[in-house]
Amino acid sequence: MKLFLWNLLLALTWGVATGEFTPTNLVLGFGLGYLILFFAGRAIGPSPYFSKVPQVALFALFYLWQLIRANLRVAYDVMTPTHYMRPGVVAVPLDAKTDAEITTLANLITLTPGSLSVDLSPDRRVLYVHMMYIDDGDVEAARRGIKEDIERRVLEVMR
Amino acid sequence: MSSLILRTATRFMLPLLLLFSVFLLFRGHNEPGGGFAGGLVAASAFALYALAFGVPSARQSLRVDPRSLIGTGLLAAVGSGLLSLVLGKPFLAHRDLWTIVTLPGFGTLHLGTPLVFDAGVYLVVLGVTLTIILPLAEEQQ
Amino acid sequence: MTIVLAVTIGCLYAAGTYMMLRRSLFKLILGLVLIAHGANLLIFVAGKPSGAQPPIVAPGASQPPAGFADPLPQALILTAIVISFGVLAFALVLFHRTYQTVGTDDSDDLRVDEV
Amino acid sequence: MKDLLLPLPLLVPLMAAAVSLLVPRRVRVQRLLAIIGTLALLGAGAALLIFVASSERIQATQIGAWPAPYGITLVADLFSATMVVVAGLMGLAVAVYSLTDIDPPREAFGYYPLLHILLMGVCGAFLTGDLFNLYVWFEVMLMASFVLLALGGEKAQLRGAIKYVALNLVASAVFLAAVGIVYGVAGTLNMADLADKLRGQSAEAGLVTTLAMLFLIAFGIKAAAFPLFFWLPASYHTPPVAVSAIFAGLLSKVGVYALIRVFTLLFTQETAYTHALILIVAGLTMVTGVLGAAAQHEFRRILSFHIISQIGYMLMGLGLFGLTSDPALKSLALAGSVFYIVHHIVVKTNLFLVSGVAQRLCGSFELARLGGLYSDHRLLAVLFLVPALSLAGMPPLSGFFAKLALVKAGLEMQQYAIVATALVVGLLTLFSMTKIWAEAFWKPLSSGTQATEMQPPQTASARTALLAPIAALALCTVVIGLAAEGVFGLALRAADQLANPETYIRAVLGDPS
Amino acid sequence: MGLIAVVLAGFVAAAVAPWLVRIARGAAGWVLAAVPLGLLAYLAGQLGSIAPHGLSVSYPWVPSLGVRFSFHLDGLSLTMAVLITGVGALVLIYAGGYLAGHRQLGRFFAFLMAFMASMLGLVLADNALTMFVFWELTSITSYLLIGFDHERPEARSAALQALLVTGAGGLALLAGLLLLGQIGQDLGLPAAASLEISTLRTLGKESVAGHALYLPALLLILGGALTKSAQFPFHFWLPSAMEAPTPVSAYLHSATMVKAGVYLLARLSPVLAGTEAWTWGVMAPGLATLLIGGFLAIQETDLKRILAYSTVSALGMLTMLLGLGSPAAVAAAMAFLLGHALYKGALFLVAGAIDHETGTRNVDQLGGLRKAMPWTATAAALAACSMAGLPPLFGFVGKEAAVEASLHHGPPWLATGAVMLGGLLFVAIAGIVGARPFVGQRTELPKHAHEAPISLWLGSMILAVVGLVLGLAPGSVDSSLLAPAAANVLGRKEVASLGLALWHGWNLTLALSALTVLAGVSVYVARLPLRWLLGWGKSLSRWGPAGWYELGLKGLNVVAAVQTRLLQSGYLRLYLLTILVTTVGLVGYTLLRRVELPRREDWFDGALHEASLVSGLIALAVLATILARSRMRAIVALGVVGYGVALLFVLFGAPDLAMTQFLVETLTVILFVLVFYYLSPSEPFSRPTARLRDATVAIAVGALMTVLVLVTASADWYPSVSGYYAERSVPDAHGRNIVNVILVDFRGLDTLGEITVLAVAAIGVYALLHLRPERRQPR
Amino acid sequence: MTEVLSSLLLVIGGAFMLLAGVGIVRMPDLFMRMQAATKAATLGVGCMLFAVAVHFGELAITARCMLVTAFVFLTAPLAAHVIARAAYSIGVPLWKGTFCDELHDQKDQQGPPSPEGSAAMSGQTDSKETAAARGTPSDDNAGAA
Amino acid sequence: MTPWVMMRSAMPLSTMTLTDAAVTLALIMTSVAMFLALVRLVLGPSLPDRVVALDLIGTLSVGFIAAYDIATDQPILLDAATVVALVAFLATVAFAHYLERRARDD
Ligand code: NA
Ligand code: NA
Repeated sequence: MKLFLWNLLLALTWGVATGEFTPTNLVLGFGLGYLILFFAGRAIGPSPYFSKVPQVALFALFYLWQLIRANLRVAYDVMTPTHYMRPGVVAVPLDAKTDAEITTLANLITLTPGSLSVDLSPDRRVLYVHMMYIDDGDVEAARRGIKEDIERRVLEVMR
Repeated sequence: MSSLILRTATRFMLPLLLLFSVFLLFRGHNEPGGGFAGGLVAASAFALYALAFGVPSARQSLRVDPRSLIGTGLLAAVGSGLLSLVLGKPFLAHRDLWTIVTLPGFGTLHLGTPLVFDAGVYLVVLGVTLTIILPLAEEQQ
Repeated sequence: MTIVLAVTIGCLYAAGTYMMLRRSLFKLILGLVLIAHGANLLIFVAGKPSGAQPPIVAPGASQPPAGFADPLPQALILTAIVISFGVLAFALVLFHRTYQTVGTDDSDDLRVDEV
Repeated sequence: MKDLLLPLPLLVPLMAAAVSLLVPRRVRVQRLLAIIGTLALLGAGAALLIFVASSERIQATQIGAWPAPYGITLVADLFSATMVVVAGLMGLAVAVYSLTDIDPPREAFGYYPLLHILLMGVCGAFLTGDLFNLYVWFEVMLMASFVLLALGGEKAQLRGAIKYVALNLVASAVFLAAVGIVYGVAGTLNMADLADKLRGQSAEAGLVTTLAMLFLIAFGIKAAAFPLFFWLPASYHTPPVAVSAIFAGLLSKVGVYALIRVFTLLFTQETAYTHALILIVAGLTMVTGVLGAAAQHEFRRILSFHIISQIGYMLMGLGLFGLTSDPALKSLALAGSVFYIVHHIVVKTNLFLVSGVAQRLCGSFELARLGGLYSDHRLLAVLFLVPALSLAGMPPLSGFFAKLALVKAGLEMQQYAIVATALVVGLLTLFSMTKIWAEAFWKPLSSGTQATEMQPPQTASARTALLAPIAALALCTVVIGLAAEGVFGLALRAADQLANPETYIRAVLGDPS
Repeated sequence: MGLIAVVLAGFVAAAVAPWLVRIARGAAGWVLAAVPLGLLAYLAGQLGSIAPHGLSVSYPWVPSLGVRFSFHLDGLSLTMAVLITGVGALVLIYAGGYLAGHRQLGRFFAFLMAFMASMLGLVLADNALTMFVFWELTSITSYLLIGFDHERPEARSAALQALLVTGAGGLALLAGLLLLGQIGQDLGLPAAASLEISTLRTLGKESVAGHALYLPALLLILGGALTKSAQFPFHFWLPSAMEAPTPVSAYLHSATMVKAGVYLLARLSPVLAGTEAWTWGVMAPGLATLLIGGFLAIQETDLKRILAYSTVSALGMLTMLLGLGSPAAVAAAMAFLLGHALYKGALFLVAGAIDHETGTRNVDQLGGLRKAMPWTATAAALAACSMAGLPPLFGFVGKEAAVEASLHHGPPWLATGAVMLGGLLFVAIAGIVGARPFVGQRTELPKHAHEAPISLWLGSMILAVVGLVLGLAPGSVDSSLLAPAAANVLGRKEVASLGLALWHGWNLTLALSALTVLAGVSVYVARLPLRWLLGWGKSLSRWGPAGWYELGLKGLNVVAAVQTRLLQSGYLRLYLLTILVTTVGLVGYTLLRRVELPRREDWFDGALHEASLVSGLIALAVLATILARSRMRAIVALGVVGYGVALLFVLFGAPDLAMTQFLVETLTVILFVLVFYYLSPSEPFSRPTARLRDATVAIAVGALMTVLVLVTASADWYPSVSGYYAERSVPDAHGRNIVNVILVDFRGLDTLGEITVLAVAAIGVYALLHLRPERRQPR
Repeated sequence: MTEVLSSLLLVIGGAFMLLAGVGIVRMPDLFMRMQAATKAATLGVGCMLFAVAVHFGELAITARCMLVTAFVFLTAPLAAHVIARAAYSIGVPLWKGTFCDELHDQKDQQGPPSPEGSAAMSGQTDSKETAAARGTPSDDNAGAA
Repeated sequence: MTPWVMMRSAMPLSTMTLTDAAVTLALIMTSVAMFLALVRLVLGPSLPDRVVALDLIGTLSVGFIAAYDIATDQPILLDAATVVALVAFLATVAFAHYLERRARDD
């Protein structure tokens, strides 16, 4: 089942790539995807596949907003002579469990300016994030910010 | 590298890159791409896998010895040219070895020996790059 | 315009030459790479590049739009790039093995057999 | 017919190599393929030569059926067809020799496919009628030679290979740049088309000559001409003998071939400058090479330096060609070069093969540690003496007639300096050969020699595999000498074709009508 | 046809000789002697038929080069051929005994037979180049025979010396012969015939002498002749060649091969002689050799070396006579040639027999052997008398003729004096060699002397007796053999008797002859004080030609070593530097010599392109690469260079190229990183001066390439072939991406070659990484 | 309208690019340089690709732009993460103003080999000490000289 | 639309379209960013700094190509950008791999 979903995704990607969403092209993409999955089969571990389209859309909008907002903040900092940063490496305990969840979360964290996933604890329970703006030195607030703003929403979408 | 994040992403990237590589191969005759670019992308995919998971896993996921890809690719490339030689034309004369297949709902497909040739190139490039990179990475690990 | 490209090519050749003349084998290889870039660009410029129109025929058309770039130098360079990639890979590993076996990065230490 | 015969010398080794690559662990199959492949290559070459010689014209095939100058043309004139035959012969001889000489690990790691691909590159360079394609074949040949040189990974091999690789890559870079510029100014890569177009550029002869210099450098390095030869003595004594032998026979000669090709076909605008320069280079190459050999005391190094020296003779014919307007003398000079190349390939390959047997019997290549071969190995002594004396130009062996043609042409053109050089260098060559003879053959084996270093062939078949190719090549040397008219007549006809580019141009581009 | 059989028979015999030795063992010499004897018989049968034109055969060999397999038998060649076969037969028999039981006897006979055949070929050949072929073959066989005792270093170096000296002369000869052919062509001979000696002789001497190439040709040919015949200053190789077994010395180095030079002069004198240059060029070295050889001979104590120097001296006599060139001189030369071959061959064989039986060749140790070795002694006595020029032996006839000739030609006091001086030295030498070992008291010897077996004395005896017989009846060889030979030398159609006779009556010649003998005897008597007196000469000879040879050889080695150390220094960077400097020099010079640099508007149109930005990026990245102080830094910077180049490709409409360049660059970086993982840090190696030098060269290279690009960009002679691709790509090749269509179709062969390169690179990398010496089992 | 939108996006994208460039030069330590550079550039690329999509207004090209954007958004954080992780592991120093380093503290507690030169300091609040503790000033020769 | 930056900037403002101006500005800004990245690449001080600079130049290239696409109306050039976007990060991964090995081995 999982593989089937994967295969479908690959077919769609093929469609996007070729820019032709004709049925034949999608079937071709599906076939190619099948072949590739056959050859790469062992590489792909367990991987959930969700189609929560509305959730995803909402999250995307939220994320975009985060992205722009954070970027502007950094921009201001970069362009102005004084550094306003209060950086630090913060340990964020994770609720995310699966590989996909953790990875998605980490990447999304990284993608927003001002935060950067540096490492994951060996037991996969803590994500260490480098943050540029720990306002007022409140580490806990920063930690909470990540958990509330991003992790919760990500898990909502993914679970 | 032991980063779970990289590994998980790599699991996703591998098929994506491979698909993209095949895409490059097939459209190469009409749009930018082709056997070289395709083969290099495919090789990059496995190189990434080898960096993330180690060479043995990469070899496992490849399933075939990259060296045999080289031989196969060479034979495919030569073979595509031999056909015309057998038909009494000069070597590598692709120009009359085309069929235009019309598929309902898709349009027309131009199929010819150059595709076989380019696929041979793809295989050789893939095989070669991996034959080079995997042992080197192995040496480091 | 040509002068800019010509000087760039000259830079690549000069830097490549200088690196090749170092005793360090690593720098020698670096020099070869730079010179390969220089040679590729030289072919490119010798083909008199003009515009940005790629030599690709639009679907349905039978010839590329006017002002298309000369495809032949591109094909030649593509071949040359791939060849130099193969050569470079081999040279790198050869260097690697030499370093492991002879234990040096200094080309002056390779004299032993000749003198 | 020509559409089949011309690509065959490329396809045969390529197929043999590809199939060998598919069975990496089945060394016996690879061995069999090595013999069959090289034999087939020889056959293909012979068929091509017969075809070209009997058809009385230059043959060309348009690969891909695209008309010249748009596609790639393979061209076989008598010169290139002859070279293909010789390459096939050397391939066969070395393949047989390799059965004993190459150790199982090297065999298992791709020795035979590499040999095939080397031959393919060599034949491609001989047959192609396209300048960039020539670059590609050079690279094929070069890459195969890189790997063959380093295969085995011994210290000396690696040291030699580094120098070999670095210096040859410089040549490739120069070549590539030159090709790019040629395309930039003439808009074509087809050599016949180029010949046609460059001839019409008398106003731009200066630039054409500048290009000629780039090619002179690029091919001069490949040909190991003075002062560009360093890669050769730095490396040829390091790989297994079979590899040295095929290198010695073929590689630098491809450079000479390319020089002859472009300096007869493309760059004949300012021969008083270009070919005079070639003649000077020829003389200096002869002298430095032979002096280099005189300074050596190792079998293969002596032979390596002699390659350089002999390259000078081959270039001498080319230089002389450009300095006369008499068509008969032009042909004589070029025929001298062609004949010299054929002779040299056979002889030099053979000498290297002999050096390998000597090393097996005495455990060393050092003259000081060799000895006693004359007393105990009569056949080997004869088999050394024939090519050695031939190399020194002793009559009635092949080398004598090669030198005779060049000396004759030089004298008739009143180029006395180069003739004197050629003759004196001949004497010094004799000196070197007798040095080897006296040390390795006449001198008794020194008592300190370790028996453990010797690796005499153990079985009769192993011995045959070593000696049969040597004997066959020695026989060739004798036959080429005694029946020199056959080969020299061929060389003269080949030279006529070279000296008249019009026939080449017409064969490729078709008649102007 | 018969002539060709004569030449080839020896080679066939040479090929079977080793097997014959295995079968016939001790009798092999006798059996093999049948070959030259048979040939002798054949030749004797031709005695009558050679006059006036001789016999000729001619087949094409390498006609394109003017080489014909053509032979000509006339008086001169017949004389030589008779000597070669006759002496050859005797020497073969002798060698069978002398080297009985030697394990390399088979090879010896093979070489000897091959030599004989070559020598026959030399004297019979009519085509100059064919003659040269055999000329060189005699040098090679001589080399192999001198070095027969190959385990001794002296033998090896003597063989080399002989080969190098005669080989050098041979090369000069080749050039000379070719020039002669050219003269012939210039004088109207057809190209095919211009190298046939018989044809060349039909040219008028005057026209040849008037040709601009006459002098060079003459000098070059002399170079060949004088070295081969051991004329001063090339004489030194001959005494050294005495390292050869005695049969070889007797045959090659006295009777036949050393006469090849004289033969050549004789053969070509109808073409070349008669000029001042000839007279002095031939006579002067002959005269010097005659005297120097004689003086050196009486200083020696080794029998063979004495004989060798006396041979040198005799060859000088022959050369001098040919240089004089008068009919009388030529006649004397012919007589002397034959006489010398007979007595000197005999004396050598005697010397060998003595050595064989007593174990020494030192004349000071020898004495009183006449009883122990009567046959040998008899032969020696006869031969010595002949050498001393005593009647009634043939040597006397020869000497008389020589004295006679010297009186009537040239500056009389010089030639006559030389002949007399030479003659008296011959007498003394004859005494030392032919008489001294046999007379007087028996001495203590390394071996107890017995008479040698018949094979060892038969040869000398026959030669000596023939000398006696011919001395008694000189007319028998005069008309049949020597007169035709002399006619050939003089280039005359009609054969006139030489007038050889034992008795010419009481005349000046006889008086002078007698005087010579008397003086010679006194020299013999006073030989020991003389040897002592002349001792300084020996120390002087170190500075003589032999010393020059040694010095030359040493000099060659030094020059070679220095040159090689300079050029092939082992430093890769110097190799690269040399190549790059050559490139810049050659290409730059040629460029500036003739090419007009493009005008400014051709390369700068006033506008700037996006490419300028990218170019700047590349240039800076390049700078960062070369200035990087660590490897990883350089690799990163190199990556930027690659990306920059790819961007340039994008800017000029090359997406395929850019794509591939990006990919390759990325993979290259990965490769670099993987490979340089292990590398430990290294210090900068070069000194500042070296860096400055290299930077200069590098800037020159860069400047050259820049100028080349500018020149190229402004030169646009013809439209590119690419128009065709644009036109045909879609309709014929079914592809819209023209670059890809070129790669897989229009120029698919390039791509095939290219993937082959890649495949090979992969094999190479794989093998380098997996196949390591330490992991390999010994084979 | 299309022209205005695409131009606007282009300029915004370019501005973000420039921001990335300034950021990578101006920021005081590696981690903040990455923060400034990678993300701004990613967003900038997104904007510019959006501009391309708007400019051409064709489905195929829009799809292509989406694809490229997706690729960039997929790979950029990965690259940032791996290099940050590696940099941290070789002890690239944090800025002296760095407020806390909980990863370092955690490593100290667990006791795996800490980067060389790091004293067993756990000054959670003293940023100067954190920087000092983490740090050998590491040129890239933390790998190769 | 002409690709010449300077030609465009030399154009009278009246003939310059909005897109021209935007493209010129974007290209210049991206180029400046590249130079700045190069500055970081040269300055370091640590290898990761340089690698990040390389990575940034890769990303900037994608933007550069996108802007150039608009400037020249050549969407096809975007294909090159696709490849950069997809594989350029591999170089960074390789360096990271190297650094981690190094850290572990030391
Ligand atoms: Na972030
Ligand atoms: Na920031």
